[in-house]
Amino acid sequence: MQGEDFQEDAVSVSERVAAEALIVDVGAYEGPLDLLLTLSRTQKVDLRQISILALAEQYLAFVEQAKRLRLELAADYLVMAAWLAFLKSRLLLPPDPSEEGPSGEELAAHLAFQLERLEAMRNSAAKLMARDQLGRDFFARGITEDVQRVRRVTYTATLLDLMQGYARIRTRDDFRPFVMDRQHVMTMEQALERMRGLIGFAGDWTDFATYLPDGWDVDPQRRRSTTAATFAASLELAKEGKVEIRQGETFAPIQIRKKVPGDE
Amino acid sequence: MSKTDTPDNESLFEAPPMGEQERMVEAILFATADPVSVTELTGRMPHGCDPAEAIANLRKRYEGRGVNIVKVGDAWAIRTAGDLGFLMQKETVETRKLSRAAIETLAIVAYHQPVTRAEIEEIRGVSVSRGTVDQLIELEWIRFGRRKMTPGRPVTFVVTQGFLDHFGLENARDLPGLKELRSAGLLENRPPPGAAALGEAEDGDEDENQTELFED
Amino acid sequence: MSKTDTPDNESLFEAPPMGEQERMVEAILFATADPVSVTELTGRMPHGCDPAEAIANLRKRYEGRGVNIVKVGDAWAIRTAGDLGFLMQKETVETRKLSRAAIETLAIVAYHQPVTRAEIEEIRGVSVSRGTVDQLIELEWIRFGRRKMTPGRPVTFVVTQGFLDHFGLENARDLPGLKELRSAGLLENRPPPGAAALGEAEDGDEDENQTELFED
Repeated sequence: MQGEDFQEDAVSVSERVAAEALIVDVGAYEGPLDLLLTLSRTQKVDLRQISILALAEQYLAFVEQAKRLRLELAADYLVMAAWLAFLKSRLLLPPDPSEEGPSGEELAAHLAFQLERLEAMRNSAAKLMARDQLGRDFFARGITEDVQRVRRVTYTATLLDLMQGYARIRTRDDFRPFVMDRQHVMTMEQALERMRGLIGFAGDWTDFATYLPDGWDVDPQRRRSTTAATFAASLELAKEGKVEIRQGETFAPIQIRKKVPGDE
Repeated sequence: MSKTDTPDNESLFEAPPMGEQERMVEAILFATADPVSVTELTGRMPHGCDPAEAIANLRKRYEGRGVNIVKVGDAWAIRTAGDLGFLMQKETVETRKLSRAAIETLAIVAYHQPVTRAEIEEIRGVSVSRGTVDQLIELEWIRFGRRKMTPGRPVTFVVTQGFLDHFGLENARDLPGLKELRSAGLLENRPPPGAAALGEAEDGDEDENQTELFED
Repeated sequence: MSKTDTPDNESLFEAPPMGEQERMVEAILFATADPVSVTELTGRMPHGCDPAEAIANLRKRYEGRGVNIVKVGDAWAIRTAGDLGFLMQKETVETRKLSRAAIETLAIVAYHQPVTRAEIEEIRGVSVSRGTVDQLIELEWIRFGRRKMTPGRPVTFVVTQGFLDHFGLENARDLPGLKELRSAGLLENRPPPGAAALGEAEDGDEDENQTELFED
């Protein structure tokens, strides 16, 4: 860029192309500071030695050109232009001791600092993005055992559950009555055997309930089972002609006694 | 791999040293979201590598460590050592026990796969609700297998690799007690009287699928 | 672990031997994708364990392997070795491409944290769009820090553990070129000429926060 000599007839074709590229790309700049940083690169010097005055002139020329091409410039570009015009005048004119506020040099130094800082951040961002990145260059655990499931309700089952479930189905029909209920069930055969042993001593009428085995009268299930079995056994013995059974009235105690042969 | 007895077959590039191959397998097994088969490892690693050997070495290296290299179906994965499962409890937030119906259905599929819904119902003695099957499919513990070559061509269910994974099984044959149950005669899938032909067809089909499912 | 030289200080239950503690740390780190803090390890391991020592041992053990133990802020994680990324192309998830504005904003937050929106705007010379900040927060790379003790008490932004993890940084001090930038004065919040009073207040607060953020 050539500062203020931005006359169309005075610039070469290539310079004009470059200038137009700059103008056309105006939308690509992220604000005046970004544009200033781009312009400053054309000075091809370390940002710390940059001529802020030259930069201000480049910027003002850019804005002029944009106006001539009737490009819409955002307000902040124009604000920056006004500020740079002010800065330029401060830098060009000898300092006025009576004037308040920061000197042109101070303002220029701050602008240079801002440009340098922005460029430093750009470089740092590039370095950051050039680092190995998780999920691109290095990787986390692919099979996590928990974290991904944490939010959801998960259903679990252990191998034991599975085994027990399966055993439950497969043994339900065959084994369960024996395995599960045997200890709470008295069969008629058992009762009969017991009664045969006891009946010999029962000469007189005795309450049926006294024939129930000890320990079977507490648990209702066992009591029911043993009552039914003993009663059935009594009937069987009566059928065999070994005992007699009587009951005074409905729900009265059932009594049993040994049948004496010939005592009809 | 790069022995000189077959110089004509040599790859243009030599395979990396075995130590390097182990590193590669280690990284792949670590980072991949699913268990990885040897075939897949071969495909991802440089030409000439021998992932099977690398796995064998790596498996030894992780023996007795906090995580182990385990075989899941025909693939490989890194898994927490079984005795350290208690350390993971804090992170499983809301887990619920599977319903009894689901466990029984799952067990039947595991032991009898491939198995049709009708067979499951026959074994359980009650009908299988759609929700139960859906839940097991959603959990990715069972999936649809091939259709049976029986009238109606019913779909079958088989257990998934995820199932094997969850229950720490290399394959469904490892189901503990399976042999014991079988020797006790508890695994006879007796067809209902008069359905002998169906039963035979099942057996034939089952073998076929088993091969497919259980190959190493 | 079970020595008898400090009988009075002994816990009711003895801590497991160090080898066992290493296994536990190994299992916990392997089980999750996110870094796990020493505090969390202590909480999950049996009483009396010393996760820090176990980690140090484990870190050595995994040196040069396909996966490594890495430090992320005050937490630890296992990550695949950087040189093996080429094996993992299948695993890479296409991440949303960040805009230049987002990348620069991220860098500014990282290098200048804690930093206010106004400061970001001053550095970039343009206003920061809401979408940019939202995107970075959504990625869990930046989060709100403490409010500044300056007029208006503006909120600040700081980078997260997820940011450190993503870029493989042990802590924010390891940011590339951080020292050079600082010694060149480019991380100073230099106020524009004529606005000194405000600047001083900010500086004082910034130091306070920096200490907190950058300590080891």
